[in-house]
Amino acid sequence: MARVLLSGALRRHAGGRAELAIEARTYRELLAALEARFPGIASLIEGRTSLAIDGEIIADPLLETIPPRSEIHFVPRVAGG
Amino acid sequence: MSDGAEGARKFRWVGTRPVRPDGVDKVTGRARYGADLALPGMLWGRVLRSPHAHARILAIDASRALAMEGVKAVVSAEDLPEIRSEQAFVGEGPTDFRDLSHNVMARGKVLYHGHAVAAVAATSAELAERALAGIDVEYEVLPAVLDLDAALAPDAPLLHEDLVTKGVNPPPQRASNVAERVEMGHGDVEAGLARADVVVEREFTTRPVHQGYIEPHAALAEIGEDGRATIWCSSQGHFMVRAYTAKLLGMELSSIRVIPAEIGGGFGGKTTVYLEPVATLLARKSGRPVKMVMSREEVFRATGPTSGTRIRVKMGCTRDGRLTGADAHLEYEAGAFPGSPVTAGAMTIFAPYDVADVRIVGLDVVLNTPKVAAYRAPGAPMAAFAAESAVDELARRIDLDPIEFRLRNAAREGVQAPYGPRFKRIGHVETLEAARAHPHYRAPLLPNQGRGVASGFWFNAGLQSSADVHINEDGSVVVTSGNPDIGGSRASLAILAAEELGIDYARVSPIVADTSQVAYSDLTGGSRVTFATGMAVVEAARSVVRQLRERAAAIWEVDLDDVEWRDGAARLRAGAGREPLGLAELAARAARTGGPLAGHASLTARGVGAAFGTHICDVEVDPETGSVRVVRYTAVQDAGRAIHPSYVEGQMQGGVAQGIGWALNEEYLFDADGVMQNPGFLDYRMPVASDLPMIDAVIVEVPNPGHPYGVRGVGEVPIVPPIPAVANAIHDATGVRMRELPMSPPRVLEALEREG
Amino acid sequence: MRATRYAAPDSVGDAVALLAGAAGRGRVLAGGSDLLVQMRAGRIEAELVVDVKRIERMTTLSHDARGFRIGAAVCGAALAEDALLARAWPGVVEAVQLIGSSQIQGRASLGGNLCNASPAADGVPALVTAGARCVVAGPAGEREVEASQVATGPGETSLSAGEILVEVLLPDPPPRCADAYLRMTPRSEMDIAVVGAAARVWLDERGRCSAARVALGSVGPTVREVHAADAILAGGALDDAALARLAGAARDATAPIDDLRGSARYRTRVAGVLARRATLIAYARARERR
Amino acid sequence: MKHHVSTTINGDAAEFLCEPGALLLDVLRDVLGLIGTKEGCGSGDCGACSILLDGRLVCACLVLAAEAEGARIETVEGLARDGELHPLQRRFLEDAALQCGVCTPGFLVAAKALLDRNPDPTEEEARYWLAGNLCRCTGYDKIVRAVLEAAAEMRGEVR
Repeated sequence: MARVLLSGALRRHAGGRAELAIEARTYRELLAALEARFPGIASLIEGRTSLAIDGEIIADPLLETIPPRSEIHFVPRVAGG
Repeated sequence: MSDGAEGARKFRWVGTRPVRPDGVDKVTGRARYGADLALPGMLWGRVLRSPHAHARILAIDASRALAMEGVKAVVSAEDLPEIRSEQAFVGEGPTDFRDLSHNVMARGKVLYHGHAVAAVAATSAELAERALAGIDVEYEVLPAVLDLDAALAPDAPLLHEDLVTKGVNPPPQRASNVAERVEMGHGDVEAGLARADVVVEREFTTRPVHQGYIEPHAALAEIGEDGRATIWCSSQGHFMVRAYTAKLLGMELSSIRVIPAEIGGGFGGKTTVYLEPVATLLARKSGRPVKMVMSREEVFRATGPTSGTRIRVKMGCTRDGRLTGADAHLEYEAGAFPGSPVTAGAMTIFAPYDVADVRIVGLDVVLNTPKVAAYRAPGAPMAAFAAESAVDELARRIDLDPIEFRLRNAAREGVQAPYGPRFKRIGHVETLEAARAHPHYRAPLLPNQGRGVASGFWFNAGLQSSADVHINEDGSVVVTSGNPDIGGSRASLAILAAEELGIDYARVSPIVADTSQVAYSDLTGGSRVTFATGMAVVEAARSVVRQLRERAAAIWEVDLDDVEWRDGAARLRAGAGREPLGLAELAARAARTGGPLAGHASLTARGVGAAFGTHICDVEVDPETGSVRVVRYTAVQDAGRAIHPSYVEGQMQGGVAQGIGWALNEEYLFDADGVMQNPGFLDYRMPVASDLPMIDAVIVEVPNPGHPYGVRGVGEVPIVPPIPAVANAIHDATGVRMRELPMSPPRVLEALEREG
Repeated sequence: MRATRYAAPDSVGDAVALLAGAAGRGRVLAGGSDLLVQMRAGRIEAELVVDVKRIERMTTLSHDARGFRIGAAVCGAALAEDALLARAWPGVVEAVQLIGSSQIQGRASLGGNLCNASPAADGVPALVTAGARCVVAGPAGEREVEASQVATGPGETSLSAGEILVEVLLPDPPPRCADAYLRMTPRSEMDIAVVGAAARVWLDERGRCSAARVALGSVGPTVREVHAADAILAGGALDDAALARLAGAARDATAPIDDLRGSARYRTRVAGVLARRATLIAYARARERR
Repeated sequence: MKHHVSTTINGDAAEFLCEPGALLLDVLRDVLGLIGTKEGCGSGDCGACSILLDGRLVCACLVLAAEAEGARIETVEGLARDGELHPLQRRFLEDAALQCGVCTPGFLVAAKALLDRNPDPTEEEARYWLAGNLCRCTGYDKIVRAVLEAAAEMRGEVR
């Protein structure tokens, strides 16, 4: 079970929920589960955010595994200078 | 072998200050930058730029130009394939290829004064320049949108008829000049601010400023009859140039080879393309190599400054200095196309602090000024100006030392960042403590002098890097990477290779290879090269060490596990019985023991370490003229581990100088028609040597567990604190709070008269 | 950059003849730090460029009983290296040294500074308070003109087509007399004066101010002299009250514009400040010459 | 009508043809191949094209090529002698006084001109003399230190 915390546009897309408990062992399972509960949310996540697992930010999380009881955030992608 | 980040292992090369291997060419004038390259039969290209800030292009007629002396080709948007809007992540950040194409060559509309409309190639620069007058363009001039209020007005003229604000749910019905709305934060900011004993609510404005690299953009392109193109150019990433040029021209990646020249400074401004696609197009159309070099005026008018901004912050704290709530509203000017760094500004504005209830909303606003490009910690310095000024005001309101106030709120490991995740191991507390302990913080001040403090944050980047480590037959080493070396990164990579292989730094030759000679590498920027490419070099070197141990084990006919690599030689763990085999000896026998010795690594760097800096600035203000002089400056920054301390200090000192220029005198001045009035180094006032004191760069090392040597990126943090540090120093000297940049003498004098 | 002809005569006469032949489309090149910038930017077209740096008289700085004779093409760096001139006219020399960077100092000349006729010219206010005169040569021979009368407006001079400014003449200063120049620029170097102020003070035997001249740059189409300065300062002690009145007179003498380098209001206010400060420096220097 | 110019560059005789309006910077770089002198602005405001003309420090972008007739020109390529770097060049390397390096040739020529005149400059004298050379990477700190240390070395006070 992963603790998924949402804010901003994602939170509003999820009906204002700031925190969700999602059963997922990989990033792709997590995305599918979120899309199932809140259709359209995946388009706001995939390719536009990085995945943060317990504070580590992963820019390309396609094959990422989600450890149990980890804290998940979707962080906007930004460019450096 | 490295012991990871925490151990106090004695390094032989890491932390020393050897001379950079590419240095001799740079001090003798032999190093070749973008404009220093030439080919036989080469033509010169020049760009025709829009005289209007906003106009529809009705017709382009180049017939007169084509008939002029020496003219060989003219191109415009018609020569570029039409690209549908496609958000892409090539390297650094979000890039929309349709917008990129329209910025490289205007299609349908010109969106800022200086926007490229057409280009001509001729047998000399003068003839090409003259031929521009032979290109007749028919415009339908449109009303220009030149500031945030004009852009946000309900009836504002629209730059892009199809621009609907992203990040709004449900999406707005009408198009507008707001490209995106971002929102982030956690907790309940109203409740947080209600708990505060003291609340400060202020508005800050800043102007567009330019990266100011001394080398104008330059490119030389050649394309063979087989359609294979070679581009020589100075950029922050030649793989980015290849990818963008291929996309814009509809060419295969494999038919473009980009060879990096030395780069004369970038600071983010050369993380995109302006000339390369145009030069390649002109070369294809004329059948001859084409060289294009921008004038300084073109660099100002037509290459990315960073955003002008308007930022409102509201911050509250308890009487004993604990932040309870922070709210910010950011409006960033994107220029002609979407893509301001408002998201990074929103993510960084309160990042140095542990605030339970925080909300940040940001707008990315287009207007008829040059399209912005990345500028060192993009979006963060303006946001720090607002937040760190407000923090300074809160500290004074409760009479608490500004560093003590920051220590009571400093983000640390486990604290939730405003942009979501909890921080891993970070060094903000350590930089604050080092600043407070520094003699500068207690030094006496003279009349009309004041002292300001500010902290700054940047995420730093990982992204993709590749590196090869080859062992020559004599045991000398070649380190190949795909990252242009702007700030001495060749030296850092050579240090890491020498450390891993246990050999003398002088026997390592670091090479910046072109796109056909090394695997894909993301660009030099985002403070990532020593971190990510360094990681690739370490991994490649370790794979070579494994091969060396295998060769020694084979020669000694022992198990691999019995052989260790230490101080540049294979040694039998069991000790006696075998003379160590050094790198030179193993290299000499490579042919007979399996072949050349070479290691490679290509990776997406993980374990990026965010970094913090805390700066102390003393200024002297002339109360009668408003002129502000920086008389002392100390920058403290967490580098995780300084691989080559001189170049870490150099990044800190350079970032401080750019921050001070941004704070005091740099700004884009536009007239009523959106024409920049000061496109040159006389009236665009960057700091000169006599404007600045020595800059004391103090390196703090809180190792980053995610890197084999504990490295954190250092390039971008140092530009974040200077603006608020200068502003807070001016307040300390005069009692006046400056909230508008630049803090030039007229503005300071006006503020002194108003409030002083 | 188009200039179809370049000539480098070695006499004033040849230079004048060349200019006359170009019928108004010729330009004099001394240091070139203004001319070449404007030609590159297309603001000036020159069919003929007459380089005067091979004319002995225009590149020589000499001194005799009548004072200093400064060739119009002598560069700022050379002026600053002349110890006699620097001691006699510290204000003029420090003004010249503020014209551009070390690199510009290796080229820029007093003649160029005068003839470029920029309202912000750093050299001219100090030449005005020094009472400098210029020798102008043309088809009709040579004439002298007050330095203050050379520029007539932004980019315009009183020289007729075909005339060349050959030399700048500076008298030897009387005893107990000294000058000073200050300017306001956002950067400490490499900048165009937002306001410039030159001051010159004469003292009597008892060290009291007996006469004064103050002139301002960048606050009008040409240099503005503060004619009331002498009346305000002469005969009195240089006390705060007198200096405040001087600052007021300086503000009144300004007719500035708003431009990208400064607002009219800011220029007026700072003109008063710099006039006072320059006067105090000149006064201190004059007292050292007792 | 092209000008034939004969001049001396870094101690060697040199000849070239140039248009009357041609700039010395462009001839040095594009005709004579001396690419060490850089163009940063073309208006005398950045110092990247600093050279010595008859011993005077000037911007090559503000000198007509025709003016070089009979002159003595020194560029960055002439600083090192007989395979030995000039003390300034060595100090810039040892003190990491350059990052991107595009302003370095201009700074080295300007610093040489300074030390020719003033072998023992103060920090402030060095900063004001070098104010005509813009650098955006270093913040000037290490450049000024390198110049002062090279000056001390050339006075025989150290090393």
